[in-house]
Amino acid sequence: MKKRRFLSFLVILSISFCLTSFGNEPQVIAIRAGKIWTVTNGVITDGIILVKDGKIQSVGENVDVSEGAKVLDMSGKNVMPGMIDAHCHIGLSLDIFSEMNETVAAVAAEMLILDAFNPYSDDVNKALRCGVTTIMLAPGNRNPVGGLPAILKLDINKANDWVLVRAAGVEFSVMNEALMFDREPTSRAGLMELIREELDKAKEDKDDGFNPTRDILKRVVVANKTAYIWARNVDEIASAMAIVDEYELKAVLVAAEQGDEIADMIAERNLPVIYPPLLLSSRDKDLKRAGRIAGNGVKLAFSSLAPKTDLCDLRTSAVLAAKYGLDKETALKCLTINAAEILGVADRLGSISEGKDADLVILNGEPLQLTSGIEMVMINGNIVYQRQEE
Amino acid sequence: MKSRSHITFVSILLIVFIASSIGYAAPVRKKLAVQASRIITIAGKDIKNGVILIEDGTIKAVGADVEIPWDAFVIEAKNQVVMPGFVMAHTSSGLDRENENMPEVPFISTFDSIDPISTFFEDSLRDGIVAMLVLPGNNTLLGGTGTIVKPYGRTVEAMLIKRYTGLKISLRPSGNTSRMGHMQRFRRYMTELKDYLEDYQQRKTDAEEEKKPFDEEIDVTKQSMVDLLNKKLTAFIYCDRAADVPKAIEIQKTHGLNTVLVLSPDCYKAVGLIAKSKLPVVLDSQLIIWETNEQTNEEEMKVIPMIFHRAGVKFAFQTDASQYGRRYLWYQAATAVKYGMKRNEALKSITLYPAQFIGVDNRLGSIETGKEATMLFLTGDPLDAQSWVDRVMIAGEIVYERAKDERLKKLLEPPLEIQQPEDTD
Amino acid sequence: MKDLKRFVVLAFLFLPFLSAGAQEIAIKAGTVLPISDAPIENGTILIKDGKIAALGQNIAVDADVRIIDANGKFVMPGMIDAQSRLFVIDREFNERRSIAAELNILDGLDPYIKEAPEVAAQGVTAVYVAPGTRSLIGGRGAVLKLNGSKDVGKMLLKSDIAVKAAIGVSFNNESSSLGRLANYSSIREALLETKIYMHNKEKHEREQAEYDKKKSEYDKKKKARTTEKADKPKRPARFRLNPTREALARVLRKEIPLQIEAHRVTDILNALRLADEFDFTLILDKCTEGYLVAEEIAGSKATVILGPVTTSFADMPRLEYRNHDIRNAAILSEKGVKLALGVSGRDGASSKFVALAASMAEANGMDRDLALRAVTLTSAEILGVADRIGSLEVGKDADIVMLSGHPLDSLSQVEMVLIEGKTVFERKDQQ
Amino acid sequence: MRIYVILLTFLMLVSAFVAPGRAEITAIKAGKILTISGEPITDGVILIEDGKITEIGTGIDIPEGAAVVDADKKVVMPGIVDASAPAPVRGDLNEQSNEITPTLRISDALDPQSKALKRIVQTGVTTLFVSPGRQNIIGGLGVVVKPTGKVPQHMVIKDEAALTIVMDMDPTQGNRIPRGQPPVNFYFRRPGTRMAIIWMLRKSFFDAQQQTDSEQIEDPNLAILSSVLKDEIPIHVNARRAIAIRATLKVADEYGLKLIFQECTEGYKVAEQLAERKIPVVLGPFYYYPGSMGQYREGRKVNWNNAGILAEAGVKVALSSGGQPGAIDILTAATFAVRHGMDSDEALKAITIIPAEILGVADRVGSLEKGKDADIVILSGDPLNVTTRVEKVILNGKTVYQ
Repeated sequence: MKKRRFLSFLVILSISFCLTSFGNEPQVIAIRAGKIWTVTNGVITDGIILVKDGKIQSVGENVDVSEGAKVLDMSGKNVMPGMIDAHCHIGLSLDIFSEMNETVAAVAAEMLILDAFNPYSDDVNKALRCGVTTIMLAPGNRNPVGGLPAILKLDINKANDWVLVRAAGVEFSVMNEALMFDREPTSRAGLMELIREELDKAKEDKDDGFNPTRDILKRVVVANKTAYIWARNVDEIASAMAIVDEYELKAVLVAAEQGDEIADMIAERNLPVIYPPLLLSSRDKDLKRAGRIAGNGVKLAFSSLAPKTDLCDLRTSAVLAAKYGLDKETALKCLTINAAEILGVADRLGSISEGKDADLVILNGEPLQLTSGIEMVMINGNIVYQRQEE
Repeated sequence: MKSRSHITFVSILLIVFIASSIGYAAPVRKKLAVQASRIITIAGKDIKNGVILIEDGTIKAVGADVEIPWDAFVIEAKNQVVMPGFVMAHTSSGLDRENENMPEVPFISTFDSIDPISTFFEDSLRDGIVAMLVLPGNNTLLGGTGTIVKPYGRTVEAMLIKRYTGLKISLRPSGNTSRMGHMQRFRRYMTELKDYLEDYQQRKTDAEEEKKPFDEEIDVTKQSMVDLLNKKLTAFIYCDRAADVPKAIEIQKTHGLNTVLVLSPDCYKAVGLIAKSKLPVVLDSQLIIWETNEQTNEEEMKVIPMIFHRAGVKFAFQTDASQYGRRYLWYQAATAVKYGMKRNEALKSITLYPAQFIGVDNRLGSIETGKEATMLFLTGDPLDAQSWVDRVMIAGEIVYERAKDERLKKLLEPPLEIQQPEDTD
Repeated sequence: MKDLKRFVVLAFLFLPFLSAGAQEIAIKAGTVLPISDAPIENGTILIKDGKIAALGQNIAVDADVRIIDANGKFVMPGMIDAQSRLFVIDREFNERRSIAAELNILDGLDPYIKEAPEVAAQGVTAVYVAPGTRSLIGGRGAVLKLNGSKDVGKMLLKSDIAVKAAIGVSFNNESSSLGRLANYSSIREALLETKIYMHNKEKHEREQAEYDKKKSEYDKKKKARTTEKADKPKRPARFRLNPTREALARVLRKEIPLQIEAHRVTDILNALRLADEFDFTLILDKCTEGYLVAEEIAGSKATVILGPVTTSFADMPRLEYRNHDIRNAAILSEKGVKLALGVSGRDGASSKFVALAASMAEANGMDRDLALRAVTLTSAEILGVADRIGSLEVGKDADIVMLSGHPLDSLSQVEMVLIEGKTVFERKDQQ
Repeated sequence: MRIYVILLTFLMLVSAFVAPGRAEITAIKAGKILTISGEPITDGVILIEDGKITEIGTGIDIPEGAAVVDADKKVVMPGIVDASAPAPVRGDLNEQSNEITPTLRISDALDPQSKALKRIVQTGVTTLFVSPGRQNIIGGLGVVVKPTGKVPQHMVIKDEAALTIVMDMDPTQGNRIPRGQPPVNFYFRRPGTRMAIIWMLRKSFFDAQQQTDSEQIEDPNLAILSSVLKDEIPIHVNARRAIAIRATLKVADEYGLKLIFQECTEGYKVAEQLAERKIPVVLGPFYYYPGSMGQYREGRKVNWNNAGILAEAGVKVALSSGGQPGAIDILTAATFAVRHGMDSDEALKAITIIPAEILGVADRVGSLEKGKDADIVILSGDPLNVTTRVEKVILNGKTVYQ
């Protein structure tokens, strides 16, 4: 009798166990969609995406759906990978620009922007509503050496690993905005001299006591971490390239709007470019620059520099670039896989392919049509935003 | 007795000495003859080895084969060029302050604030300018009336050519008002003026009806504007941007004013409108501006006198005392010729045309019989940088001689040789 | 390196102004979107003397008419940007006098700026420009056509469209609630004074009419010498016209609307209250937080020109856009509010993004036809120029835009733009 | 990762060596050639290949297939060298955080897109010297550039061409509290008087001298100053008044410095001392009267014939546009110098070969000789005549303006 009670106890335990595991172990989700924009291998019409444990298990036309899977029927809709904003400053503070820049000291290498980030600000929800799933949070351009940006996923309130990279390289700025009349570099020549001085100190590796700036810059000079360099005009881009050549940095040009004038030299050094939002300029000449840069073989990614422009206008930049000369495939890549590769998270994000995170955006129209609204956003398999019919 | 005659003798000597030392030129002679290797008459062709006969200040005859009467005093200008004096159609320098800070002050006049001893007039005479219209600056809506003076004379009365000649209107919004506010202020002023004139007329007709004596004068502050409406005064309208040109032309049409447009460099864009309106134009002293060509991103040079010359617009030049080349009228003409303008057209726009614009072409602007004998004796061709103004004759009297120009000597010769080592200046 | 398949060059064809007798033109189009009624498949539009002469499926087109072949393409009326800064010189925005209704934006325009052709090349044929928001009542706006002429007179479609006022707009991002209340009360005061002014004016006109009657009788008697000097009628004192009051009087007489820029909920409600009290036609400008009080707006007779659909159009993010919601247009139009969309961009050239604004509104729930109407016919109706532009109807101006795809399709290119029958832009496609 | 970088640089080196196809020859047939170094040639021919002048003279047969530039009624002169031109740099030219900044290299801040560059080419200038600003006592290292090239590296001909020192009262302005720091007695910048300026100059040269003697130099600033002491880098001193010039001469004698004077408005007062020491002078624009109230209060006495007097006294005189953008183009400056008394040949030399020698680039520019860069200006007539127009400018063999 005791044995039978013990056996039933075991059975109940196993059922509860599989129930709980079943409960917390996210079951397989199958998404049937009209068009799947995989970005890396074309568009699959009427395909199915199988999502298991937050990862994409398989995607294709005739994927066998195991019976226990929860099926989301999105047959008339388009699915694209979650958009990546390569450079923005959301969730910092309501006094829009104060948090971004450390204005007293010119060199603020050890500033961790993540410390200033408020994950519960409503910018995050707004970002999800626009289909942006991953962002690079970065300091501003008012410091020659600005600090450490961070790469975040926006499903903050659900998962715990929303910080993909705590310190993704170091942010430099060679723009005129980094000059102030009552602070160390007051001229462009002084700015370049200061940056060279700091990088030389880091290279010399003389350990004279605790010097956080030198340790951080050593990551860039020695350990080949990415250096994000703000540079907008041609002379600023040229100065940035001079530093990259001199110290052989692995660099990314941020907001390099006039990059199209010397796009061949940028391509030569295969420096990727994070392009500023197109809505900041309104003349035809400036709207065509993104097309020319990408046309010269430079890897381009779009950024919203939010809150300078609205996060939803990350997609507008891609649409405008496509309207003014960038071909459609590259425009879509700039929103997804290009940004992932530049930020170094392409193994997990950027396209709908096996093994990648299940960050998906479901729209009721083509991705590069501004008229298509966003129905649902899924991060790591969890639905983070669903459009209610109000 | 002897001592008194002695005193009187000394005092006579003193007076004679003072008279000659002041530098009064030789007493004005009745008859003069100028012989020059080349005479640029502006009115007609240049004359080689010509003679100009002058009788009490006016030109009697000009020509190559004019025979000189026996009693005429001959002025030699063998290897020199004689041409009419330069005329400046619009300037605001020579005043202590260019304009009032109240927007509507048409009643004030530059006659009261011309400063005869200002270096501006001395320089103008040295550079060959013989007449200029001094008007208030561009910072007030109705700036005030102008005066035509010659740059020679110790008091304003001595310098005077014509006292009450132009009224300055500026379309550049002063202070922080916008263009809308500026134009509205002008329209409001004109409607109030019209109302005032109607009331005045009404009072006049009432008085006539009742045959009462009507001696009310027009309000002094509005007199100059009334003269403007009755075409007794010419309006000099300053256009700050190309968008102001149509407004200036509209003002000229609605109120029927004789108008001269004073343009800023940006107004070259409205050259078509200006050509159609046939209004005389005074160009800004900056003759060349640079525009960025949007497509090719190159810098293009816009030569403003050429743009107006090709459009067939008659214009006069202005000078700017602070800029290097642009302080000389001959340099402005030479810059225009540099970019393709014909020589005599360029010379006309520094002599005859400005004289016509300010209404003194009956006396100045060219060497013709009947005109005032005001001419320059140049060491070479007027547009050649190496030629200097040797002498200036105004109304038959030599008023400037380069040989006697102390300031010029001081500016060109090296300092005195004896130089103490520890110079403590 | 993927070479660009088609390098599109926007070559701008600037045809000289055809002043010769406007020759008849016929456009054979794939789909005609007249906006005022249903789209017509492969319709033809006949243009004569700059006006639309005929429109429909099968229109007889005689030989000597110039045919523009647009089959497979969309043809629609020119778009209108109801919140543009094109041609306006920046200085015009810092006129600081508080009540300056007599100012007219036409004095502050510079027709020589270079951005206009680029805006016309995106299918925007008319823009509404109005004074800035630094003064409470800034002056009167005007609608201009982008026909490329350098003469404001030829560009002007209609002046005195509306008197522009602003309640509670912050100046460089500071604004106090007391300040916003002061705005409301001083505008109300100005309207009250205008009422008194109108009353005095009528009184003066009555006296003047009486005086004229008496004067003519007195003259008749004087001729008949049956009267003496004593009872000569006394002329009433001259009535000094005040241009500010005159402009506001036209508002109170409902000849022209009062356009009030209001962002916050309190300011919108204040504006509606003003409209009820003085019974003038109200246009709500910008109306950023309109979606919170959609019913009240729908209830009132006010029409709305909605501000930047996305905050990226405006320059620095402003205090007023704090609770800006991109679904504002959708919510208001659902409640039946008559709604036009404006770009209100940071400079003149951003007026070219009108189609973009409409497609963004549609993405966030606004009905597609209503969104398209909001940048064409509704905009024209609100601005009071619907008799000339806004839709393709017989008798209206021939401002026509030809596109490769549907206007709200973001990747469709504008092929040709006609204003009053004259080609203002034609796209040179370089293979 | 490292191999990839090495491969990349190797690839770039190879592509630089491959000559871009057979360099085609251009030939200029000119009515009058002012070679400046030699006698003017009438009806001569200049052959240009690969950006250099290969042949110059009369009776040279033009190889077929050469692009012929017809300038037979025109005058041809070498590209003009402007020894103190408006700086094509965006933003502030001075590093105001410190008064002594010898290591500042203005070549880092060159802007190839600057409008001033595109305009100065159209006045005939093909080589210009860009110096740091005039707010610091020791401003930094200037650079000789050519107004062409997409990136600053392509523009630079000679970097670290000269050290800029300012001896006038300019460094005493701009004193302010550094950001975020409490007001202390010594603000951002110390010199308040001319005495302080000269003291700081002497002190920096004194420290540099100590360093050079003791052979080990850590401070990069003093390294620059010691190479200046060893005459490896010339010094450009901005001095306007005679008192400033004399003070500089005293310091120069103490430390045996090789000087070049910039602007030198009252140079005519000290013409003999300058001639004795063989100090060349770069004259800025001449003033009619003290142009501004500031200059008037400074007590500056102006002489229009400054250039003529200095040239007569045997000083090497160069004319320049003086660093004010748009004030005057250099041919007009030369024309007015001749008008006020300078000899016309001297004036032509003063805008071509003399500034080239002063800047140390006379081997490449400054005159039309074999082997020099093909910088050529074609004019419609005699260069020193106001009615003459610059018709075409050729830079490194390529036409940049016509």
